[in-house]
Amino acid sequence: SSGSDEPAASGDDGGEVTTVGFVAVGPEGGWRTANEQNIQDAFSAENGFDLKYAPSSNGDQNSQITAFTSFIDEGVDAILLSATEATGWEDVLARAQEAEIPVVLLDRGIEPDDESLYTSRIAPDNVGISASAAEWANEQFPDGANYVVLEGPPGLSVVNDRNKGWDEAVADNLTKLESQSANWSTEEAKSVFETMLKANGNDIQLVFAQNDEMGLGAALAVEEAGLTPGTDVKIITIDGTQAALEALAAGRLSFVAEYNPLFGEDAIEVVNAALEGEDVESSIVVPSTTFDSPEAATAALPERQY
Amino acid sequence: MTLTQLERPAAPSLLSRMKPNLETLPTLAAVAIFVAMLIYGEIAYGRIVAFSTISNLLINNAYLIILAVGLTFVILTGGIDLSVGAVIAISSLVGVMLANAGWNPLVVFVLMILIGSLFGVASGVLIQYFNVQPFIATLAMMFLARGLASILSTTPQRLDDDSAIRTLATPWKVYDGPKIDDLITTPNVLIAALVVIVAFFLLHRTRFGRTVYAIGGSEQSALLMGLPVVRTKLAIYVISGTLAGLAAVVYTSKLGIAQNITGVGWELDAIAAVIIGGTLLTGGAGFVLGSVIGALVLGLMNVLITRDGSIPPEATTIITGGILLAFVLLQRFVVSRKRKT
Amino acid sequence: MSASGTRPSAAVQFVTRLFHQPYVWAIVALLLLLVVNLTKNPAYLGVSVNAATGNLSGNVIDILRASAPIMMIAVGMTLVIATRGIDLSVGSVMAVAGAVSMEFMNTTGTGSFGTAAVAVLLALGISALLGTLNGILVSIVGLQPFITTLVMMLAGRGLAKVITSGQNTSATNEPFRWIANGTVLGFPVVFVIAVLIVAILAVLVRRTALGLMIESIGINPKAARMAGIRPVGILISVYIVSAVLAGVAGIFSTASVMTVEVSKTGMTAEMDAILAVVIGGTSLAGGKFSLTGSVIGALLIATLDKTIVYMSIPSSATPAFKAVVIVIICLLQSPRVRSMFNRRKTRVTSTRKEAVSA
Amino acid sequence: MAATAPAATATAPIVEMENISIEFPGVKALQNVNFRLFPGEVHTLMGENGAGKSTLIKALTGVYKIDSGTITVAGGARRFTGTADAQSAGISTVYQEVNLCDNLTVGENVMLGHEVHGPFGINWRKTHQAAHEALERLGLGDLDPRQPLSTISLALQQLVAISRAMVTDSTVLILDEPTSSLDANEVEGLFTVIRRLRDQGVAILFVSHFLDQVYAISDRLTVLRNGEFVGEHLTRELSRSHLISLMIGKDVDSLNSLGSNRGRTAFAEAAPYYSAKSLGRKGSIEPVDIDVHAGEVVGLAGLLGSGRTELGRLIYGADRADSGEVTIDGAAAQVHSPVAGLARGIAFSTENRRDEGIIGDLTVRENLILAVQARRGWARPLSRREQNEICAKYLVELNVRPADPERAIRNLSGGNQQKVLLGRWLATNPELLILDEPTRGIDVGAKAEIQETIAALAEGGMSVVFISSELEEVVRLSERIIVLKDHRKIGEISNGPSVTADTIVDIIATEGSSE
Ligand SMILES: Nc1ncnc2c1ncn2[C@@H]1O[C@H](COP(=O)(O)OP(=O)(O)OP(=O)(O)O)[C@@H](O)[C@H]1O
Ligand SMILES: Nc1ncnc2c1ncn2[C@@H]1O[C@H](COP(=O)(O)OP(=O)(O)OP(=O)(O)O)[C@@H](O)[C@H]1O
Ligand SMILES: [Mg+2]
Ligand SMILES: [Mg+2]
Repeated sequence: SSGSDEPAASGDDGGEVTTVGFVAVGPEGGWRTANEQNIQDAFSAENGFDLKYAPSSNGDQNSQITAFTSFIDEGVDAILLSATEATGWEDVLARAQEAEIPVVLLDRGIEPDDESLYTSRIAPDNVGISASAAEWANEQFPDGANYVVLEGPPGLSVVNDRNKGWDEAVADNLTKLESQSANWSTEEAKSVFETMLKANGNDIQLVFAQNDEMGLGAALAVEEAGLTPGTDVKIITIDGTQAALEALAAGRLSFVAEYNPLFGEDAIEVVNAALEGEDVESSIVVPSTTFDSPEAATAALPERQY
Repeated sequence: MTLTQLERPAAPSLLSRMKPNLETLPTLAAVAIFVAMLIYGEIAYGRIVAFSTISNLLINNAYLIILAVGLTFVILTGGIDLSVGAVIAISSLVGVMLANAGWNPLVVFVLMILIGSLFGVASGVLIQYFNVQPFIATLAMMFLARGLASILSTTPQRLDDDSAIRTLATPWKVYDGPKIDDLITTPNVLIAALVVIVAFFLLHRTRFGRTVYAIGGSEQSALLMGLPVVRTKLAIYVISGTLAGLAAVVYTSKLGIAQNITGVGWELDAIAAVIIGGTLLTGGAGFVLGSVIGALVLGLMNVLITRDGSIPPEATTIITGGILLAFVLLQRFVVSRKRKT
Repeated sequence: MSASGTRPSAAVQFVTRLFHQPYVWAIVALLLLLVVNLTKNPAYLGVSVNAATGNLSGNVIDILRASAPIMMIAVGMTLVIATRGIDLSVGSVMAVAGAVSMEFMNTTGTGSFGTAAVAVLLALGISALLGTLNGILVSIVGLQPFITTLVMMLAGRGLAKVITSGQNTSATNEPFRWIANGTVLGFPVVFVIAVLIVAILAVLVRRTALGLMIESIGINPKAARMAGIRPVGILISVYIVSAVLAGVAGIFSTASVMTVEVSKTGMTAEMDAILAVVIGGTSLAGGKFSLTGSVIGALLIATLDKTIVYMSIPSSATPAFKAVVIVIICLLQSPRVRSMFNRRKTRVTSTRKEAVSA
Repeated sequence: MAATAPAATATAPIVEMENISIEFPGVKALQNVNFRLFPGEVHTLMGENGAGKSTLIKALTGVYKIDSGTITVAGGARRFTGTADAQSAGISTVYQEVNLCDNLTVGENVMLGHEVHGPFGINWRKTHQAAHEALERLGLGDLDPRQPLSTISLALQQLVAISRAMVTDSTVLILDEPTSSLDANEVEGLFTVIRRLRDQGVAILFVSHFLDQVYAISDRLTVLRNGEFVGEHLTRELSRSHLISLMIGKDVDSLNSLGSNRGRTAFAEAAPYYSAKSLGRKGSIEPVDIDVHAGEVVGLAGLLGSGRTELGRLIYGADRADSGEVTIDGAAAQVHSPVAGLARGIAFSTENRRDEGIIGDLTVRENLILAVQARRGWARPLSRREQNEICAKYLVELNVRPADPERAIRNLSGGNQQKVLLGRWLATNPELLILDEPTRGIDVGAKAEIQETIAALAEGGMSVVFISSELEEVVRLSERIIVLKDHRKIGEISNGPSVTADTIVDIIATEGSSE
């Protein structure tokens, strides 16, 4: 049924406003807020865009699919998809293709990764980032150590990715005592880790917290137990929000791996290119840095936007 | 001559029978508001009263309609079932894993539904034989189902591309409109429609259905009237569970994956749909067709919010809440106006 | 033997009285959970003074601290449930209260006691406002409590996000932090405050006629009205109390980490609260309620959560483990199972607990 | 126990209960009770409130499990598991309180479980037709089966419940106080049906506290006292006084002694304590003038659904009046809610004790003090001592059995619940007491006592509005009688020696034909 009539506002004529649907996750924490704000700021009216923002309801994939199909039905010019889950997107992406609407994946990829279904994917590399965290840990504890993992809710793609990167790279002489979910939450992480410390007689040298918030919670628990974070227990976190860098600068965290949320500009480029029919790289990895010392954190802090 | 001077109501004319009475009113209000939402959406955003939008509304909400139908039974008796969302997770996980392991799709289909029934039986037994309150019994089943699903797998399980279960989501073009504006339906939508019809028949045309309403009106009276209360209450939880299993089939076939985190919070969506449709949470009054409208209202509301697209992220839940509130307030207003006259 | 005969009988009497309380199985379950923990580490119940911080430290202390917010919402929920209602919005109100206080302390920036006090008042004030709204919608407008508080749950969560513009706001304020992390006489401040609040509430409800009126409304609203009880005032108050206590819980949980996590704080707290209430022996159908029972229920849930971590039960199995514990407690509480213990048949063949009235 | 065994009947009993015992915590509700029921007879269970009549019925139908004894139905030993089970064995039961579902229509209630099926499930037209027929048999042909049950009065609901029991062809029909809310005409209608069923060979078990009715309908009676079997007698062989003495356990002849303190016309001159001009409410009752003097009993008489209850509710403020001016004790008053009514010293005892009266899970004590407490407000709780005083006073005065204030009220027998409710209102020391069917379900002895109490209270200066379906009772107690019909006041008469129940019936009849 892909007829000849073009969508009302195809991107090629510069003067027109480009309507972009953004299937988003919605506010859930520091990183996400920064990321989605960045996208919204980038696709501004000044830049010639009309961005339609559709956050999910509590990260429910079905609400994202509803929003996605609604954008197709509405006939937007392009769709940005920040999926909560990697799988289950084939059908709707195929429909977008039928409707000739370019789709750009932000952050999360899809599985199976059928590159023909989308224009491009812009994202930092979850697996790589947690692997770099594991490598730092290997260096820090050449003689081995006991560690625990504070992970997100079991089953989420991010959690699986970050576990994968870590588990593949971490050295054998580091002993994983246990892995518990703290639901990405500082409060829960504090509560969980205080009990972990007690259960293991304080014999934990390293915490791998899969986001900043949980790492900060673990730090609080360490302090509460009368230990010193950084010396007694080293804490690794992922994301690199301002709060985490401040904690790193203060020595409460030991290693922060950035998961760079700022790729709105890249997204604009990709969308424009796609609308003009140019070729775009199917995968754009957003460079992310790691911070392994208070000094590095202090240096980065003044420019931190999130 | 008898002195008996009972109140003599006017002979019920056909007209008066058609007139909305107190019970149908909330449901009629829901229909009216749904239509109003459609019209508003069309005027404000366009492309709402379009084949594709309507088709997708049905396709995307088929599972919710099925869940809402199941919950209608439960809520009509004054109970509640919180486990349906989690039952979808476990049922679809098991289903996909078995299908991928080469089981006969028909067997898998039946098994997925039966898993739902099983949880329904468990809830029903807890409630009926051990006096556990429905809220708690089904909450426990929710934890159990979610937990078993997580134990089974925390990674998404993808249904093989050639799996027969996927055919349930095959789009059938009923009418080929311009570009993607087609009237589409899927076997899933038909399944949902069938469920609605059967449920309607069960509730309004069988003794079982009347017993459901009677229990909702007064369980003790129903018992003393000699109605099969125990059997019926067990049955409604089994129905709700079974329909959750069926919803799992529908949802899985549409998405092609199964995950332990699927369906978080869907029980609240389904309950909201039932309530919007005019069913009283205290039981005894309501209609299954209302619940269908309720599910569609929720779906349409999400579409409208998406179409608007300018809602600040923080405010989305406020707006969802606000619309829900406006909805029940309006309903309440209409009903109380009617009650006064 | 016969000489000491009178003394044990008093004790026996106490135990039999206890065994008639609906929450006795919650106590049993609580003890069982502690035993489970003891099997992992015989020193589980030990409490020691932490040399570094000078505070009492131990698993029991952790449990008491963790139970405080649950206790708050459970107790408020108890009163709402007693009136045949339900309050699904407590978790969101926690987030709102936390957001308001954190945002306030963050913007004023001073770490003074005064700031903390204002933050607390602000948090409780806005909670009371939300509670009033719930109460009005339920009692005057006549909406169903479930849907009313469901709306408030959605809107409240959004409100919390609006207040902090979607951020997880942190603040530094020592007096405020002390609420959640400090100790008095070795006991966690939160627990002491929680117990105090519960005690005050219990006195308010049981030493006045409020409790009786709340129960009457919950059991037979029509009859209560006919007997001259004003349902509106009582319903509104009950929702306000629930919301204010949720506000207190919100302060407790944000003060513990001095951060409000707008999409995490108080998430699914309503379920914990309802569970605690039911485990404590209050029926969701309304009517007779037990504040003590809910407190025990809250302790049980805190213990359960802690046990799961302490026993290193994998996260993926956590919900299933919880389910099993809930089912066991419910089964123990059920008349059918109890009568098997008591060897005394229940009279009524109908499975309903209440006898079929004449 | 020397029971006068009636002559052996030719046929075998259809129901035989032997040595039935049931014990509730703290109460031996039935002890070794024997009971038998023959086909083609009307058998009345007699006994004071709490004697165990309802319990025996529930024991038979399996609602309660029996501790010991045997039940034989149609020759075979049976232990029913509940109403449904009993029903399938041909035993239809109408329990004491109306047990219907008020979210459904009249017709649905009548036919629940017996709906007429067609090829597409229930055939509603035929079902309603069948319901109509069932209702017609009780003279309810005018009642629309499609009408919601909630819109008809309690008395009609009672009749609907009875119609329901007659839908199935049962061999045993049990009616527990079916006539408690009915007036004479309905009772007569019901009895016609009962006699017809009896003649068809149905065994009927009947409970009533009205001796007239018992003697009018029953062939045989079984008397219970305090849960014990006292005796089985042929009705015609037992005199009334003998029956009463069997029930109460001692000789009594002072029962019907309550004479006439009626016709004290001095009231007309004094200013009324309560006065309402054109008090009315759309759709419920047309504007009525009503005056009640201090110390006066004003009776409201009328047929079922004539609007007596409605008028009482308006006076109390349970329903909001939309017209009318009220003066209480000379001052204009707005009584728009029960709270306001109570504050003005008005008390209203409802006819619908289960739905609007008792708070089932609360204790007798809590139920008794509730109105007093509500008037004081929540902040000034009655001390335990004050509560106990109220309990002691009214439990004894009204002869509540068991007189245990800490028992849940829902476990009391129907009549005793009614007494507690009366106590609740008396305890508020009202200036104006509205009693809607206060003696509903109360046994003969207690009824006389209650009537005496009311008379004494009026003597002491209390104003009373007395509503009862039993015209004799109204005539006996009231100084003035307001007659209502079709939600209108059609007359007001001063009581006097010449006034009898027939006077009122005549008023209603003439007014009806004059229109
Ligand atoms: N479910 C119950 N639990 C405890 N006690 C009960 C229960 N049901 C009845 N009883 C007690 O059993 C006794 C007999 O009650 P029953 O209802 O049979 O009396 P009744 O003869 O029907 O009286 P009435 O004329 O007032 O209806 C009463 O003392 C009552 O308190
Ligand atoms: N709850 C109700 N809702 C709506 N209408 C009612 C309700 N109760 C009664 N009615 C209507 O009001 C009419 C008058 O009922 P009411 O109870 O006042 O009669 P009554 O004279 O007190 O007779 P009785 O109570 O003996 O039946 C009834 O026939 C019924 O149509
Ligand atoms: Mg009785
Ligand atoms: Mg009446």
